Amino acid sequence: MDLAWYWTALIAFVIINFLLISASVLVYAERKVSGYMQNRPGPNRVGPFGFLQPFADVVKLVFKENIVPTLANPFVHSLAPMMMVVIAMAAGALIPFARGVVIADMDVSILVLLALTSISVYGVTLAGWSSNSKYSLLGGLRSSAQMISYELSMGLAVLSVVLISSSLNMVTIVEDQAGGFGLFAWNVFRNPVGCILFIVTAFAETNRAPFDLPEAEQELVGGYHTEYSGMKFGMFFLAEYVNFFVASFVIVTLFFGGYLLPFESVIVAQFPALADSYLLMALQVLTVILKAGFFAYVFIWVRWTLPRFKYTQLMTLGWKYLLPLALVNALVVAVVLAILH
Amino acid sequence: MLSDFTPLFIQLLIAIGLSFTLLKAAALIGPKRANTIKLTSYESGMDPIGSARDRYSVKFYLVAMIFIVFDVEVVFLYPWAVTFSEFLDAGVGLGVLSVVFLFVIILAIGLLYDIKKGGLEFD
Amino acid sequence: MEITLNWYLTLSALLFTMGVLGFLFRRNAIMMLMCVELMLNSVNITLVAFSQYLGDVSGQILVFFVMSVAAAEAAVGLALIIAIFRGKLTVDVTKINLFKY
Amino acid sequence: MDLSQAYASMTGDLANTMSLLIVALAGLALVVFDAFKNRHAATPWIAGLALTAGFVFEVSRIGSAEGMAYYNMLRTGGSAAFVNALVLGSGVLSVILTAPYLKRIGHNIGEAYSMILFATVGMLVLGSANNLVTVFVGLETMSICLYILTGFIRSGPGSTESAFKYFLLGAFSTGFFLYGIALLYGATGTMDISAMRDTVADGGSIVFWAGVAMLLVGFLFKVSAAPFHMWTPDVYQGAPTTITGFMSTASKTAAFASLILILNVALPGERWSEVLAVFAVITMVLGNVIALSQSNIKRMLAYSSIAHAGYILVGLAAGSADGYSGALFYLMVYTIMNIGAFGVIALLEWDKKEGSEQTLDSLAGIGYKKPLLGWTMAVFMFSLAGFPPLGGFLGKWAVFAPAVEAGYVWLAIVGVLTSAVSAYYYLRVLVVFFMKPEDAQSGAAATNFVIPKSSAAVLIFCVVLLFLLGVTTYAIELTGSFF
Amino acid sequence: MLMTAPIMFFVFAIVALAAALGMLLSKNPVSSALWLILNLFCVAGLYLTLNAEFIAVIQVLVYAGAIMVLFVFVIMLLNLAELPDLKKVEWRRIIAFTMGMGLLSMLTFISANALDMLPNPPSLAAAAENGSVTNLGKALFTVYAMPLEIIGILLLAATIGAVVIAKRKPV
Repeated sequence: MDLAWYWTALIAFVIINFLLISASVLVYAERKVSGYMQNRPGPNRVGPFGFLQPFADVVKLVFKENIVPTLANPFVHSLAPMMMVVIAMAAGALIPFARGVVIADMDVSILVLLALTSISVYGVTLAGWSSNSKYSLLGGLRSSAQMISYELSMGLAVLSVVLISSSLNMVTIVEDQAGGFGLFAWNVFRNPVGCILFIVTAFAETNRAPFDLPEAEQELVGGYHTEYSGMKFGMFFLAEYVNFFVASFVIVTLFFGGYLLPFESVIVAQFPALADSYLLMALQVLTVILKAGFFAYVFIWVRWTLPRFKYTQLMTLGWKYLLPLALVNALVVAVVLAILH
Repeated sequence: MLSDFTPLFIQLLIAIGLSFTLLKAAALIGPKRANTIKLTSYESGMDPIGSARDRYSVKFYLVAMIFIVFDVEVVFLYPWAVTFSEFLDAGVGLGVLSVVFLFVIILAIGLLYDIKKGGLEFD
Repeated sequence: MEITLNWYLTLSALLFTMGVLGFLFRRNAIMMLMCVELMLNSVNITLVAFSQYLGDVSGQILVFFVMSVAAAEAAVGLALIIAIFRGKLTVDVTKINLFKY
Repeated sequence: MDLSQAYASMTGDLANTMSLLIVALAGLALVVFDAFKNRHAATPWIAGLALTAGFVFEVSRIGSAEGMAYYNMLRTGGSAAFVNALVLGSGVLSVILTAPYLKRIGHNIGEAYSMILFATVGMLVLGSANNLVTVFVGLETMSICLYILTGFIRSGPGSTESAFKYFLLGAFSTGFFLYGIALLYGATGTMDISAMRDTVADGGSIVFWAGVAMLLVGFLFKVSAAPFHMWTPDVYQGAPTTITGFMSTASKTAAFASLILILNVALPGERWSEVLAVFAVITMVLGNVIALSQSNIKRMLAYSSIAHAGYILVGLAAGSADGYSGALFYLMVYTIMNIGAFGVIALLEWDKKEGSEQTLDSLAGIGYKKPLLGWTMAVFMFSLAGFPPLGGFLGKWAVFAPAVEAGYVWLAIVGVLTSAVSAYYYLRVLVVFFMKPEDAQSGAAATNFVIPKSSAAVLIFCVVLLFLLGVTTYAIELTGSFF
Repeated sequence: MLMTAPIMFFVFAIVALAAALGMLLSKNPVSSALWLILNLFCVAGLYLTLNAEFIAVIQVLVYAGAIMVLFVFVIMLLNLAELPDLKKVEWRRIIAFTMGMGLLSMLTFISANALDMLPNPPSLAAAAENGSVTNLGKALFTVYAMPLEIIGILLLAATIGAVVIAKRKPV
């Protein structure tokens, strides 16, 4: 929407704070859910049902000492976590929360999102390089090698979505899924392989769940953030949680109808006054947050069930199976579109 | 156009501001008791051997190199994806499909070559 | 005050010359490659500026091809650097200039 | 632009540019074949057959009228077919010479042949390009394949360094070349070479001439003309010898053909003759003088190929239709001479460093030991020097005569003088081959290798062609008919 | 709106020049790589002020996001802090300097004053339309289809060459 710049600044500030709070909620949710999965209650001492636990962690981190190892490059050492957090937050500007409610609405918004993910590789590489220790450098190289391998398949999955909606603008992609009672025209039904591909690559891009080998404890002593401590270490975690929350928003926007209420056309037919009222907008914001919340739960659920990949399996899956599959899927979608036409 | 991108720049500025204040706050509040033992890089208890930045295997270079080539290919396909429906309306869908098929096959041969000739072995 | 085509051309001329000077003065192999990337980048600015002022799309198509050529050059150039300096770092480096005039 | 007619002329264009299609598809097939069957014996055969098929197709197209393909991107028929035939012919001869050579030096890798095919695709596109975008794409494909070919076979430490030096200077000249294209595009508003002349204001603006100057820098680097020739000796010495033959002939042909097209069609005025004349003189003098002082035979031939670029520039400096057709004829003769000369040297390498450290004296008395090599080398050296019965003489005449007609008599005189100088170092090779007594411990005595039949056939074929070109005037009329 | 085009142009132009200078003068290869990445971002911003937004995003995606990753990888791989320089002869630098200065004056002279030949700058809508993805897509896959296939072959050749050269054992 084209508001004056100070209104956009205000909404941007609101969105960033929303992402910060949701990150801490997710930290809490993850520890609670993983606790119940392992038949233990999870944090419940700090505040009602342990709800203030994440805020206690943040305060603890602020008071921790910020150690920069010798011979490390101090500027780059603090630049890396900042870069990771900034990129994770910036992606929040592209997601449409309701019809007409999006901070940055550009004709090429899905490409800007891919560009941001391709920049986040630097955060990891520089973190590894700047802390001047063999383990963190190797961990940094390994996780960035993993991220760039899966970025290709993500690009091709997005390509198949763009083929169907023939536009790079995320709002148009969501509107394109509005047909068939707002449910059956979702891209997940029209392009299932693309959806699975995108979800798997989203896991790999955010270094989550089965793909988090580079910072696995027993593998590489904590990978690229071995030498980080205090708030910088906290920022890596903040970036990771914001990343996978934004990733679940993008999954929802591309494949699960974004802010479209499931039977929107039927509901509007019933209550014509609802057509473009603020109530509908509020409902749409609610649906997109609920859908994204469900996928955030899937992220957490998968982390505590699936075992971790070995590095060889991880790269072989990325190059020898996902990439050819993504290529074939894009071409098959094109051929099907040509036939249907 | 440029006007569409300004909200993104504003969000970036706010995000930079926020992360900068977080870091500055932690740096100011946190204690400063550095001593040489604490500052050596962590080697699970033993003192570090050799410089950290000696050479690692060529695998990482090969992965990054193959990544660029395929990134460029995917970038070439985006304009096709956007205008594909217009090509279909104009009735020349088959023509553009043949152009794209040839382009994708050329680079699929590149991928096949990399897989067979050890560019992507991670033993 | 209006930004005319001259501004873009002057800027890209400056960046191009910086690339050329960097290439001639820096004797570090990777730095020379980066200067070449900078030169190609500055030419891209001229191409896009002309393409937009002429209202013709072929300038931007050439920018596409220049980017893929820059990617191919970076891949081959760095492969050569790795082939040289992997072999050389174990061997005495002063033999780098094998052929005199 | 209505999309419905987008691919109407595609099938017609594919038919017209069949050779490009054959070579490209053969290259792709070779990559797949080599990925599964590493270093299979059939790889050179497939490459050779594809190039021959392309050559036959292009020869059949030489007579047909000039046409355009792919939205005026490529020219077909007439002079473009002649240039393509030259490139493909040089490719065929080089593949036949490379096959036994690679086996002998033990680096028989299959990718070399697919790389030669891809380099040929780049040269075919560059040679017949009619649009600045296609010129750039063709030039870059050719250059990158040649950087890889030089850096591929690492017998000595030299070849990777020379490949890297070639790569750096090549990338640097691409920057200038591209800046020239950008300025030309801005000045004339179009990328189409044939449409450029009428959109240029009378005499063209400063931007136009600056663009042409930058373009010239890129072309002169590619054809290794004087001020930009620093890379040539090291690269020709470091690369595998038969690949050097291919590189020095086919890439020069494609680059000169594109330069001729731009000078002939795009540029309005005659102002470029003086500039080209100056470059021609520097190249001829520098190439020949330094060649005198060379001890390594490969390095000497590298400087001689720089000098020959100067002779061709003389034809371009004439600026007339005869000048351009003379240059094309000279390119044909030069291709045959150079491939032959490098072919002979490829067989005489026993220093296990692809001839990079092989001095001239180590070849003493080889003429008697291997009469076939001795006599074929004699023919090549005489033709390179420009003696009458052989093609070299007619080539030099076809290039100097238009220069005299265009009023550059002094240029022709310099040309003849430098050819006389060149005769000295060419004949010195023959003196070493025949007159010098063999010193027992040096290389000549130690050789007991047998000359592979295919290489012998190629050398004899080149010798026969040189005699034919020297005697008959059919080829000159053919190139004359293009402009 | 606050961010009008001239202000954005000057911001991007000055930061681009400063980044290029930073790249040339920095000692450590990684810091010069970072300066170059900053320069690439500013050039992408310049494309935005020219309303070619697709090219701007592609520049960030391909140049800053892929090519520079390879540069940073190689710098880290080869531990190039003390990379041995390719020796250059002293007198060459004097020639290089004069040549560079000559080139600089020529180019700036050309672009600064000779450009009255092109009419007025493009209207905002026209430029955006000319640089739009649909316009590029249609031209790229019909008129420039042949160069696209040749670029495919170029990329294939580059992959094969790079794999073979990088994997050969040091000799």
